[in-house]
Amino acid sequence: MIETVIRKRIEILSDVALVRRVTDAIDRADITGWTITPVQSGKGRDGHWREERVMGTDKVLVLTIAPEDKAMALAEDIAPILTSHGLLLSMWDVQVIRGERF
Amino acid sequence: MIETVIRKRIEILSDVALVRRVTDAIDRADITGWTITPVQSGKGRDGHWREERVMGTDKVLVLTIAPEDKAMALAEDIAPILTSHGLLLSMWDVQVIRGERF
Amino acid sequence: MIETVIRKRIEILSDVALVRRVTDAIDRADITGWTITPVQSGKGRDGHWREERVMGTDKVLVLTIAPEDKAMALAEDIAPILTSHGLLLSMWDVQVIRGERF
Amino acid sequence: MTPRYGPAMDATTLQTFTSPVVLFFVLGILAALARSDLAIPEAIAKGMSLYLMAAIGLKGGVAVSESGFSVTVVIALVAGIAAGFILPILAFWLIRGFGRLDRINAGAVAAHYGSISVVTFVTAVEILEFQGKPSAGYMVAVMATMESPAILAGLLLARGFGAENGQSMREMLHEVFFNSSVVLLLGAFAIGLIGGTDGFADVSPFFEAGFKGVLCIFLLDMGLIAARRMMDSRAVTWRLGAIAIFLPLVNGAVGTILGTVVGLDVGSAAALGVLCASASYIAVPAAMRLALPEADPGIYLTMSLSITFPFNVLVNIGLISAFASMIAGQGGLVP
Amino acid sequence: MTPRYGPAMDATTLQTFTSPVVLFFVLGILAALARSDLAIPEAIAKGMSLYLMAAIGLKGGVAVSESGFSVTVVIALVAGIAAGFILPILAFWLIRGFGRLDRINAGAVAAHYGSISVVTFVTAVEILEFQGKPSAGYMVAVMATMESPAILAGLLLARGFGAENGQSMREMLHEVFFNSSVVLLLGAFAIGLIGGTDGFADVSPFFEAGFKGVLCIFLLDMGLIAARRMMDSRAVTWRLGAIAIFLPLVNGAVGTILGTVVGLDVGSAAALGVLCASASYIAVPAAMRLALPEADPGIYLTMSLSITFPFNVLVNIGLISAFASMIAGQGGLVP
Amino acid sequence: MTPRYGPAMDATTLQTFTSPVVLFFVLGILAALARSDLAIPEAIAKGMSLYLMAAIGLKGGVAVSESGFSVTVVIALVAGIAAGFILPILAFWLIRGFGRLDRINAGAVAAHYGSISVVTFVTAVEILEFQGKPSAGYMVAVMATMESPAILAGLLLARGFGAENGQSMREMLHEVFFNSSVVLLLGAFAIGLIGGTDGFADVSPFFEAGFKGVLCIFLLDMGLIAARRMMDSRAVTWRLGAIAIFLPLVNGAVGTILGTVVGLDVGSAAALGVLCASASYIAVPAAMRLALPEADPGIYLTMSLSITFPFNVLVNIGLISAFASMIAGQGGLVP
Ligand SMILES: Nc1ncnc2c1ncn2[C@@H]1O[C@H](COP(=O)(O)O)[C@@H](O)[C@H]1O
Ligand SMILES: Nc1ncnc2c1ncn2[C@@H]1O[C@H](COP(=O)(O)O)[C@@H](O)[C@H]1O
Ligand SMILES: Nc1ncnc2c1ncn2[C@@H]1O[C@H](COP(=O)(O)O)[C@@H](O)[C@H]1O
Ligand code: NA
Ligand code: NA
Ligand code: NA
Repeated sequence: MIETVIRKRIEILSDVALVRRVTDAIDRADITGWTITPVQSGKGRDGHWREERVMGTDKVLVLTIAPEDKAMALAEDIAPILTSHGLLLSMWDVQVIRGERF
Repeated sequence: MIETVIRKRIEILSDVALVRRVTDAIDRADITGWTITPVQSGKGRDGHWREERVMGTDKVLVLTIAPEDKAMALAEDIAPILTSHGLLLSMWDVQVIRGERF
Repeated sequence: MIETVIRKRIEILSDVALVRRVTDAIDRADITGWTITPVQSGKGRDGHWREERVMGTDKVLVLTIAPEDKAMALAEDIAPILTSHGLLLSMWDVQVIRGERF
Repeated sequence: MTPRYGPAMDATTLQTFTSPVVLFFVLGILAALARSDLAIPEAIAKGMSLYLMAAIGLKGGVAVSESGFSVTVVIALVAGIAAGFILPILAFWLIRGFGRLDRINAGAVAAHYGSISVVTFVTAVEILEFQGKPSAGYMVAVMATMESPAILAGLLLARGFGAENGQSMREMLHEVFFNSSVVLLLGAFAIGLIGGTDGFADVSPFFEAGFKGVLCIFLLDMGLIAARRMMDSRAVTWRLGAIAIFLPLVNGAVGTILGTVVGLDVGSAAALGVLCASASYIAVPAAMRLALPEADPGIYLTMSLSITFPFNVLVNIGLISAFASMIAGQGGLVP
Repeated sequence: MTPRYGPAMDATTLQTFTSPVVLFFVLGILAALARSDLAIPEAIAKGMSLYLMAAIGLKGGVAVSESGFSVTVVIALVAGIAAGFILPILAFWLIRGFGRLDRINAGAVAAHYGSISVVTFVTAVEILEFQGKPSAGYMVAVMATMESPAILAGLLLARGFGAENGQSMREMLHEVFFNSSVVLLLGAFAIGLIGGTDGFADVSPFFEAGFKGVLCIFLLDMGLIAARRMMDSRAVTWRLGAIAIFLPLVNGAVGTILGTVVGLDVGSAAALGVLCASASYIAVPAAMRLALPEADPGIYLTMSLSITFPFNVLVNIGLISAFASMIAGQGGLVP
Repeated sequence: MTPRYGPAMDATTLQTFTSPVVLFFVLGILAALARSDLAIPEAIAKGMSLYLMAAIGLKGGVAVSESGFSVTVVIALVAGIAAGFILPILAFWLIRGFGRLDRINAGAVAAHYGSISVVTFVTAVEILEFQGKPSAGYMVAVMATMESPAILAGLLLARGFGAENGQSMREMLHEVFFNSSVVLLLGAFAIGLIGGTDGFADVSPFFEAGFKGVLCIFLLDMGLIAARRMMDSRAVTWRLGAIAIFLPLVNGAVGTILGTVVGLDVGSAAALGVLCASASYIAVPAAMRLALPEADPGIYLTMSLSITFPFNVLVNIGLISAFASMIAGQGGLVP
């Protein structure tokens, strides 16, 4: 049977304008890569849909897979701006094949 | 080291036309927010790709993070229409920072 | 309280051109379906953003939910081409309602 | 058959098949059958459909701003709405009986056939104009009002009265009257009416000159989508396939006769025929996912989009046009 | 009130409300208020905004390639930049005092009102041209240079000098000078300047003929977005709402007077007034997310997009145009 | 150098650089170099590329519907296909030897250089027409048939015969002959041929009037993408960079001579030269991901898109055009 190893998968919801800050943090944590997926709309504490996509207020999900220590370093690094920048971070354990890649 | 707490992450695949029903249920469960991401295509029991995106049959993923009890309330609430409305629900535990936000 | 069962959720990042190979493997593993979501950009070992979306080098996420044995069969089947085809696979346990559907 | 009928049909068929609009539709079908990966991005397709609706609405409004409203307009509107309520009943009866579908699915299909397809209408308007039988500008308003009644009719057929609770009934009615195509069609119609020919002059290079070209690319996409769905479809039996050909033939004839009887000119009567013959595949599917989520989209979309729509574009518009000329020309029905 | 003033206002208001461009904006607002699901795909909206900027930039460049640069052009540029730096200060003071916002949010709002809205400008250019008071081609360059100064001013007001560290200051300055609309506007302006009327002839069917039609659909989308945001908004108090009406009135008058005083023709002075009156809702929000992420987009977007923008399009452009004619015609200010 | 050659080159270069089409490409490059965030939405870019292919296909078909097929057309097709098979061999040899790439990557790069770039061709057609040397309508068909042979040739070079198993060979052949650009180009060509000038009249405002404007925006996007990829690239050595300049020079000359020798007119010979000089960056990359997934897109995309494409648009089309005039004018090669 194929061998898998455990890594952390981190997903960060971020304004498009702030993505660079997030990916810079990922690079600083020395993680091998990241993938960005689009977001359509949402509701938060402001209590309203976001649809003004031309307005520079659209969001994306930044997803990255990393070993636990690097993931924690990233979380630590990014925690101070989570609230001020309105980011949302969640992470969980996943199995990956080719663990040496991450 | 930074402190994280455990929350449930729920993802519901839904027809665009039915999203309101899903987000209303999330609001009823008193969850703080949700995020909607696009879906491109898929295959299910009908056995065919969906590409008729102009046709009002396109789907999205509704994703929400909540404490376990609210997540279960949401699942309970939405379970009856899962089959009739062709929704797909999965959920799992995630670590979040700023747990008081959810 | 509503009953949930455990399934594996597998996500595979794949070039659009190679999606057929991935979904064929899912079909071979006798899994009931899959869902494809778009990807905007990313960074990997090549160290560069991908934005040439007209160029046939864009990527998508293929996501499928299956019982553990089928999930493992799929991983086994697809492992040999992971590196050569530049795919990225991660999987984890999720709770689903209506377990008989998967 | 009068001698006038034969040649009319030939010309019709020929003209249809050398028009770029129809040829692009055929190209889409062929490309899908050859399993080519040709595809129009979703956002572009949606953009084109909004453009087509805005343009046809404006054009209709400008035309009515010149001709003015008349009794005929009111009659045409009433005829269209009546057809939207009555045609689904015939369809429902056929689909349950001959088609062997259950009540929910039959109601959903009936709603599709009672409602209309904007693109079929637009294609017909182009072809009719080309054949020298232009339809009146107010037919756009008729089209817009015909979108919704069949949704209500189909729903009642599927669920019976009172089955819906109040909340979802309100939701439905809102969807029926404020769905995006009704709003855009009638809104653009009103803008055309207010602005008139002068107001329109400014924007006509965009909305008029580009119209046929956009229609070409849109039909290319429709051909691709219709044929791909056909190839993947499993839910549609031969009985349902036959109904998807038979209904547009009958509804087209009914609509044309209705139009002629109430006194519309040839082109407008034919346009009403096409509206009756066409089946919705954009607005109604969305409404049905909301109101009848248990109904199978594999059935109603395949029938309306993959069978009826190509049949209308490639064959039936020509037939209806010839039939309208025939019954108008003969003077048989309207002495 | 001179007799010249009254009729000018009436005509203005009338013309505005029968122009398809404005009618589509109203349609969008009404559709959103009726909670219709009408929506323009995001990619199409972005594509249209790029198109409008490229087209207006080209047009301005071609115009200047004919008229040539002059002292007036330089004066207009300087006036625009000065306004971009000074107007945010007035706004900041008002928003902190009367509006009761904290420093960060007040700075963010002030940046929006000091900067400009391309679509408001474009709509004004159309209306002014229609009224026989065309603005000069170089006003496009003025607009492009007015995008950025207010961002810096707002930032300084919010944070004070030296509060930013070096890295993020560099990031900001880069965003300010190379953000996509500045680059596209000035780039297309330069291309128009180099290519001139001859070079433009080739591409004018695309950039000129389609312009007003695209503007219609874009304003439809803006109407939808502005009204939806308004309905969902909670963060905007009546005080802020009043400021969102008061600022464009004052800034518009200031800009028009400024333009008249420095010797611009009527149309260009009115255009400068509109630029001052307009508030950014595309470029500046993106910059503020970057530079002042703690500021609440719910405040600055709702004010600029949902209140000021419709007020400008529907009312204020007409007022400014009339005011420009009045002070130019009277010869009161510029003897 | 004949006297005729010198001025031709000057004029060419000048004309190229004041054409809005090329200026927008340069703007894209500059914006990317300045790290501006200017970007065209993906769906819009795809839509524009479909539009350009449909328009160029239609135009070619209409032209041939007038001129009719002739022996020259067949000869041009054969010449194009032959070039598509033979040029990759030269390229492969160069890339393995001088470029030091392994077999798989060399085969992939060779396939790109043997195939063609639609946008380079379209830009060349515009420039040639502007210079009074229009290319024949059938060159569109030549272009479409040249897309695929090089994919097969590159694959054989990379893998040798028989290395592919049956299934994936079938998959490949299908991709080669039914990939979306081949289908759309040839399909639109056929529609133009069937519809002829009359059928085209209806849709020409859309497909003809808008053409150059769309090309401008598309080249803006290409400039952005090409320059961004260049800046991020790490995989391309100076040896590969040199090949990406050298190959289009040689292939362009070979193609122009080939065209002249087989008797094409000046414009068409130059167009054949441009086709040989151009390297695919849309269809072939997709095919290579499928057939040679181990090959590194970082190499072949950067070479074809970021070096060869700008070189062709900015310099080589001008050179080829002048060269074609020279060898045709001198009568040296074709007495
Ligand atoms: N509980 C949640 N689950 C998922 N997404 C959320 C949740 N709360 C907020 N969001 C997302 O985060 C964005 C900003 O939320 P907020 O910071 O609360 O305004 C929203 O627009 C949503 O897309
Ligand atoms: N096992 C699965 N894993 C992931 N997505 C699925 C699965 N089964 C179905 N889907 C998605 O759910 C949609 C509807 O499926 P169905 O209700 O089976 O027709 C499909 O189009 C897929 O997008
Ligand atoms: N650690 C990672 N986490 C998430 N996505 C990644 C990671 N590494 C690579 N990727 C994605 O995989 C793609 C290919 O990576 P590579 O094969 O390393 O060039 C990148 O463009 C990213 O989208
Ligand atoms: Na009908
Ligand atoms: Na302003
Ligand atoms: Na080539």
